[in-house]
Amino acid sequence: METYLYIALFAPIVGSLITALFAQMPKKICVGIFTSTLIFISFISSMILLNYVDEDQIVHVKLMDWISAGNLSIPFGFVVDQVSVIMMVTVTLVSTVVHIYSIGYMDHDESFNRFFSWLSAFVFSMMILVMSDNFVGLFIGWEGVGLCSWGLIGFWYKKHSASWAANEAFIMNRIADLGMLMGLFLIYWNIGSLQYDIVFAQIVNLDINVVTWIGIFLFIGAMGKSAQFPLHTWLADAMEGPTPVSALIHAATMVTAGVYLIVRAGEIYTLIPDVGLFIASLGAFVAVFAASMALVNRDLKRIIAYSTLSQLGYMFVAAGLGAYWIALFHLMTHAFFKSLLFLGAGNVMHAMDDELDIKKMGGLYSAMKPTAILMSIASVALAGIYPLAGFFSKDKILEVAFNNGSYFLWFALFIGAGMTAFYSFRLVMLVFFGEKVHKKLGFNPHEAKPFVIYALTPLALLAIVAGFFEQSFHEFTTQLLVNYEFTLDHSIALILIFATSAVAISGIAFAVYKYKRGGFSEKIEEWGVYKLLINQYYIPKLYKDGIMKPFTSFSKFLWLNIDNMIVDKTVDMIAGAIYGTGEKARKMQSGNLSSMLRWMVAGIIILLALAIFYRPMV
Amino acid sequence: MIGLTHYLVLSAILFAIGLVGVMKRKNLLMLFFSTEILLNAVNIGFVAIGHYYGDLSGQMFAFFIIAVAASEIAVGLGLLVLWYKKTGSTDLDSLSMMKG
Amino acid sequence: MLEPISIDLVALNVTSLLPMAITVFGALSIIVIDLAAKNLQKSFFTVLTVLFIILSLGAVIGFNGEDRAFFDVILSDGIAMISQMIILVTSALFVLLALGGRRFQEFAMAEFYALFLFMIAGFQFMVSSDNLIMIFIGLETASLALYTMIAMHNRAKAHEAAIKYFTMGALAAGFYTMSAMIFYALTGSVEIHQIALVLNARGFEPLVGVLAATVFMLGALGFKLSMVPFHTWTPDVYEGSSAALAGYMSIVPKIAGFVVAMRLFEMLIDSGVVWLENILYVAVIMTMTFGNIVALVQEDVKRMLAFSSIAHAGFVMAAILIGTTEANAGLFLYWILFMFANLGAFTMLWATRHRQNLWDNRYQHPFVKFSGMIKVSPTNAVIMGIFMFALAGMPPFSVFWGKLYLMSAAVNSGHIALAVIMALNSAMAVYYYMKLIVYMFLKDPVSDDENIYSSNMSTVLKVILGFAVFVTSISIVLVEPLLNIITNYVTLSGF
Amino acid sequence: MDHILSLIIFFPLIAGIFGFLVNKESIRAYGITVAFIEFTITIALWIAFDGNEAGFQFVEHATLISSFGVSYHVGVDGISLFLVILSTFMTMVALIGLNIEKDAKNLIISILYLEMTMVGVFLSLDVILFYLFWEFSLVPMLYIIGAWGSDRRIYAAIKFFLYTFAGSVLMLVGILYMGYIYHATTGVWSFSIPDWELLILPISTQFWLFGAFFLAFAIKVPMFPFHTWLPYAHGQAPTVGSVILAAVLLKMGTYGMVRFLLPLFPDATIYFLIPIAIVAIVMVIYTAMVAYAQKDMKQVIAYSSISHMGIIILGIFAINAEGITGSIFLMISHGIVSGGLFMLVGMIYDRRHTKLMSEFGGLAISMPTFATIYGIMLMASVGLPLTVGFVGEFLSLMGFYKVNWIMTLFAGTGIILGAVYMLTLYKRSFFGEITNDKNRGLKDINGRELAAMIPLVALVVILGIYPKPILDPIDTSVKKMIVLMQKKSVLPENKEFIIKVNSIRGGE
Repeated sequence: METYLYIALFAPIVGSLITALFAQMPKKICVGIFTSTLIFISFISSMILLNYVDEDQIVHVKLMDWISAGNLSIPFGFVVDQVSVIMMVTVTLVSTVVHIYSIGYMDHDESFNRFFSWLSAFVFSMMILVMSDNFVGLFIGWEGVGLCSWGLIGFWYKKHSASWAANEAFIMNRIADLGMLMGLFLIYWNIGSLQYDIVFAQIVNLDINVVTWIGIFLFIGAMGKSAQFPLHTWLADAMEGPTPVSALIHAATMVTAGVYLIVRAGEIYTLIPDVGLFIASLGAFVAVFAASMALVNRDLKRIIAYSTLSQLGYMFVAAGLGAYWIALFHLMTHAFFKSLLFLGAGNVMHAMDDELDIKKMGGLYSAMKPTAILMSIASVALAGIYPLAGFFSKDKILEVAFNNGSYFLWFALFIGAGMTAFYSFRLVMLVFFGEKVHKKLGFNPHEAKPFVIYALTPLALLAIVAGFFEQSFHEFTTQLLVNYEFTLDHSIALILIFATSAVAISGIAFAVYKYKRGGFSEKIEEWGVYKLLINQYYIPKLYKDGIMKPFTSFSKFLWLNIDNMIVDKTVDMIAGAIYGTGEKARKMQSGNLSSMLRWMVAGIIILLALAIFYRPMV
Repeated sequence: MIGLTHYLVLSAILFAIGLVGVMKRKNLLMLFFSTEILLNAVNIGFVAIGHYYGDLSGQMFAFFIIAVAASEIAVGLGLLVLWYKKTGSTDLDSLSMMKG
Repeated sequence: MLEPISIDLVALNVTSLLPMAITVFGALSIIVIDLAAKNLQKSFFTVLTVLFIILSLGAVIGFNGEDRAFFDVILSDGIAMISQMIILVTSALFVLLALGGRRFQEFAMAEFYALFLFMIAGFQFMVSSDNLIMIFIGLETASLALYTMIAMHNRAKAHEAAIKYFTMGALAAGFYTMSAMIFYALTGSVEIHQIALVLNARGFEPLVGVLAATVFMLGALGFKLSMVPFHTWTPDVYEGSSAALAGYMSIVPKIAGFVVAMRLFEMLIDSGVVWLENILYVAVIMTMTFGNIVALVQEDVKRMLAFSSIAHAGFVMAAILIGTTEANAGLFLYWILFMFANLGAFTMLWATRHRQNLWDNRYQHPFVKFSGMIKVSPTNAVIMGIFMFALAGMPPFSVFWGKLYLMSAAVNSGHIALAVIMALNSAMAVYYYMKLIVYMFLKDPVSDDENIYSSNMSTVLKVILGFAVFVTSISIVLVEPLLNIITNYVTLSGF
Repeated sequence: MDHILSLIIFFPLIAGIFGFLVNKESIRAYGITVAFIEFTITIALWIAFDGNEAGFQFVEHATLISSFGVSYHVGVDGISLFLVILSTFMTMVALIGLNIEKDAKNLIISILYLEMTMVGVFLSLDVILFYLFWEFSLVPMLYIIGAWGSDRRIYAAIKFFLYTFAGSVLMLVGILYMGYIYHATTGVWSFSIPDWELLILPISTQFWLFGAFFLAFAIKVPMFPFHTWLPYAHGQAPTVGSVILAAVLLKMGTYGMVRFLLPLFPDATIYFLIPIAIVAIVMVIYTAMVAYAQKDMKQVIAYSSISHMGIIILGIFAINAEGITGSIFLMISHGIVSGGLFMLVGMIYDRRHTKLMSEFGGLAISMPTFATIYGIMLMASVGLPLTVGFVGEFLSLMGFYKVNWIMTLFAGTGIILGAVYMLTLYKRSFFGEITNDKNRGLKDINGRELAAMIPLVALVVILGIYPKPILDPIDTSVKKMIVLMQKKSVLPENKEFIIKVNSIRGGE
């Protein structure tokens, strides 16, 4: 089985490195095919491993030692267990689809080869992240996906906004990574190891305060990668990248790494329910907060990005409340339908010559029927309508919130579910149905190539059926994860399901109803709430004016006024003072013999005076 | 009775006069005179002390000082003549090529 | 009444006079030869002088008689020996500079060489006596010869320098005699060891008298050693004299002065005259610092070296203040190492000596002259650079080891603050030596005529330069043997 | 193998002397060959080195001044081994990348002398010998900056020289005092480090000596607020000067800290630990911000060097094996990375004759390979895992975490700010459209430059993935040193402190 593990892990990087050699050459279609094949091989290996792990076996290998100093010893070790194999399968599956899709999507791009190199490198980093058997290995993947995300968001580096967004994402993640590093240090100095198995075995022996701090630090790390408030702004800006990137990184895989971390470290978080509650609260807040911004946005991709943010909130609620398997389950289903949604959006963008304003589209259904259907499926799944995947996973989360007695959280998520349904169908309606605005603007939409559409079908299929695997998923993952005990009465649970479904359906209905008739009037744009939402609660502006600008000017101040004027000038002044004294002392050498003689006599007289008046003689 | 102290006081006074001369005189020749006064002031002291101790070293020293003073003035006057030939002046302030 | 004295020739111990006798005889014979045979070349006199110096050196090294001789007037103890060696070796090296490529009138005159030998004899007497009369005679003989030699350079500036030096020297001579008189008045003796005995027996009373004598002696020796504020002659005299003589002046008169100071001041400090210790402390610091900071602002290399030699003298004066055997050994070590570096630096200046002042109305060796020398005359630039680094105390070149040893002596005797000040001063000193390096290596040349840097160069000068470079660079292995010899001599004489 | 260390020290010197005979046209090839041979010898040293032996190996001893205890005493242990290899390696790479035609002979011979002094500093076991090389290293560097630099080169060169020289004279007094104490205690003169390490000093003495040594090292590193010579030196120096300055010369300061401050003055080290750490943190954050404000690409990297040196200092003063091993590794990795970055800046300067970021923009379009290599170096500088930059930074910060976690948090902002200024630099210079026509059609990296950069890039990745061969020998020697410190410290609480920061659990 180790062979499969290594194949699953290293196939992507092989593709990436080989492709990198062609990075500067003109487009070679075989590059796309080659990398896609390797990712597919990786997927197959992951499936084999899934099958193997299903027989209750765990693959654990140690490749080699990495860092060792003092008492510290960190190996390159990898583990395939119930959690990581789920992630592996999800990642490689979505990656395969995205790779194939990209062959079509990036067809006309001059940096076609470079794109695939980065994309495969990302998959490799993600695999390291999920497969590592220790926290530092996870951190390698953690930073690696950050790097690839930087390279892919800023893929079109000629665009100022793209490279800016790339830097923003990287830096915001760095802030969180510092928190994570602190968590690692704390674990190390208390346990002496960073291996998962040792840490989880010994964590119970630690002082609860220490565990709390570990939990907080690790969660700070998760906040960055999963774009939780207040480190969320980078995710929306990251939509500057090519759409497949958004689908893979900013929907299905990388952003869920934070959730994965919490799930993985579940043994730590079960010890500290207070921190868990905080995580859940923050998640619920983000779920509503992000959904509210999605309500009014006109940018096709940003809407989906906010939706992702919102769904991540859901996952954190589950993870925070200890329902790790549910979080993981939602993570998986969400990966399917959200990447489908993004890839569909990519088709739309292509059709509309990279126009993103949904108000300029409308009635695209006639031009691109398959895409419209696929996106509708994804939207329904996202809204959580039975029997699609989203229904199972999302409803479970609401149930957990209710079960936990956190009614407020439940209510927030409930509202969020309604909003989700509304904005999803607002998007679908504005893009595919209604008045054909794009005709007026002179667009000439066309459907994507057939193989692109075919590539999307597995995702669509999974978005529909994945929910039915809930039971087996539960059994499978809870072999490793802490199980979550529902104490809820069956009838209440049923009521909850109905309530949630009702609010989702009414949200959809409202959207369909409203946008069939041309949508809301322009007037609401004058509303304060609308302005608040469209400006993303003024948070980006706050960051810009409140942090970036002061930082820049303070840096300039430090350089020009402190470093140049004070620190450096002091040194120069000391030198100057000595030199100046030299110039002054030089006057003593007047060259006049008379004064020279006087100096001598004066010297004698002073010494005589000292001889008379100063006598420290014992 | 004129004792050792008187001689020493005389010596000191002469020495002081010499010093003042060294500081004040602007003519090189006068300056050389002043240095001669200095040395001779010391001579008085040496002779008087030698007599006081009944020791010959003082007298010897005085003789040597006289000899040295003589040769010194020979060199000094030689330099003075050289300088006078070159610049036509025996003023101290004319020695001002080098300073700083 | 004076009794007739019967003199026992053996008791006179005449051999101790041999070194001085040789130099004096040499001087006289040069005059006689010049009378007898005209038109002899300067090379003849130069080599003859060197030969006499070597003979004298041989007499010094071969000497193994009694310390005291000639009615106790001569004291041939260890420091007398070692300082005479330094004096003689330095003299031999510097007199060879007369054999430069260009003609200078003073070197054509036999009198110059006679005076040179007389001067050496004067210094030899000065260091090998603890009789104040003898020291005075030696000092004046040497000084008068030196004044004349400076004036013989026959430039207006040389005359000015000679007059300044002479006048101030006369005043210093007045100080010296005054000091001797007071000591004589206090103790009835003019011999340092006698003075010490009497003063110690009397507990240094009256202290004012002792201090007054010390003050005048400080003035007199301070003048010789260019201690602030008696230093004012130094830069002008160095500037006025030829580079060869200036270099000589920076070494030999000072080592003679140090020996006298060592004999006299250490006697006082050892006996617990705290006053002198404190005054010397201040004087050392002032001299070092003053020399350094004024050297910073000089435009002429020779003048800069003059100020730097003030600073070096101050640095070495610290050894007398410290007064341990280690410090005294360090003094000689420093001075020997310093001599080689200075020999090189001044020889280099001497080799670049031009008829006219091409770069500056006043200076012969302004810094500008050396601009970009590395490109025009790379070997010379590197050699000069080595001397500058050596003088700056940059390891592994010569002066560093002297500095190291002296500072170590300061530290070992508990004078940590002094050591720190010495260290800071050597950091300051680096700047002006660096200035020349910067001009030579980092600036662009003013002219690409290589000859301007070798107008006075000759084979002899090249050999001397080579020798100086060699010694300066490998001094790390010389320190050990030198130190053994020096320590041996210094301990022998009880310092 | 008996005299391999002497060979390493003096081979460049001898080669330099003979270099005068080599023809101007072939001097570059000569320089590279010599540097390569030297590098090969150091590699041989590494192969022959016994990684399990913590003490000094290949020791050579010859008395120079017996009455004063000065001797020629060299040896190598895990701490110095890789710094020596770094020196020879970076010299070689810098020479390969060298393209100055003007007075190339003088330049290359100076570099060879510089190599000798650098290697000498790291190999000396006699403190006087150490001081000798330490001071002498300034001379070739002065010449390199002053003669081949840009407009204000002389000011920069003099500032560099005087500042560092002034800093080290006090160390000389400290050395002499230490020698005196050794003599007073044992009756023998010795300036040998292994001898000195056995000496237990009273606290007050430790304080003064610590101060004297620390100042010299702090200026060399350079620590805030003694750092201002560095931006000038880098700003004016030619590429080869910057490369060696950043890669090796600065490491002398931190090496000195490890070699002298810690084992000789353990109590003083612990006493001054927090103040020094605060300065180091200020230095990390402050210089990172100043770096962000720079307009000149080279200055950004110069200030970033200072910032990274702050982390190194922090690691050293963690006084545990993790921290010290990490900081020594960071010295090596920073040497490789900053050297590489300076070379890259030099390449772009050769093409455009400016280093101002505002002049660039869109370089990734005209020079994609160059941009890629720059990107890799930049990521290593930012400390991305699996590059060489991560290992040292991670270990250093981890080590200091045990001492004080809040301060580590502040120091950790350095890795955020590092990303800020580095990515901003990259974006401003490489991304965007080409706005300045002069940047159009710039030649991408050429063969010579590639030959210089590929070893660096390879090391960045290889050592990032497999740092073990370097970490292990360092760790062995460091552990021995810590045991020594623990044994030597005078105060019992300091003994406990050392044990505490070296053990898991305990404390907070």
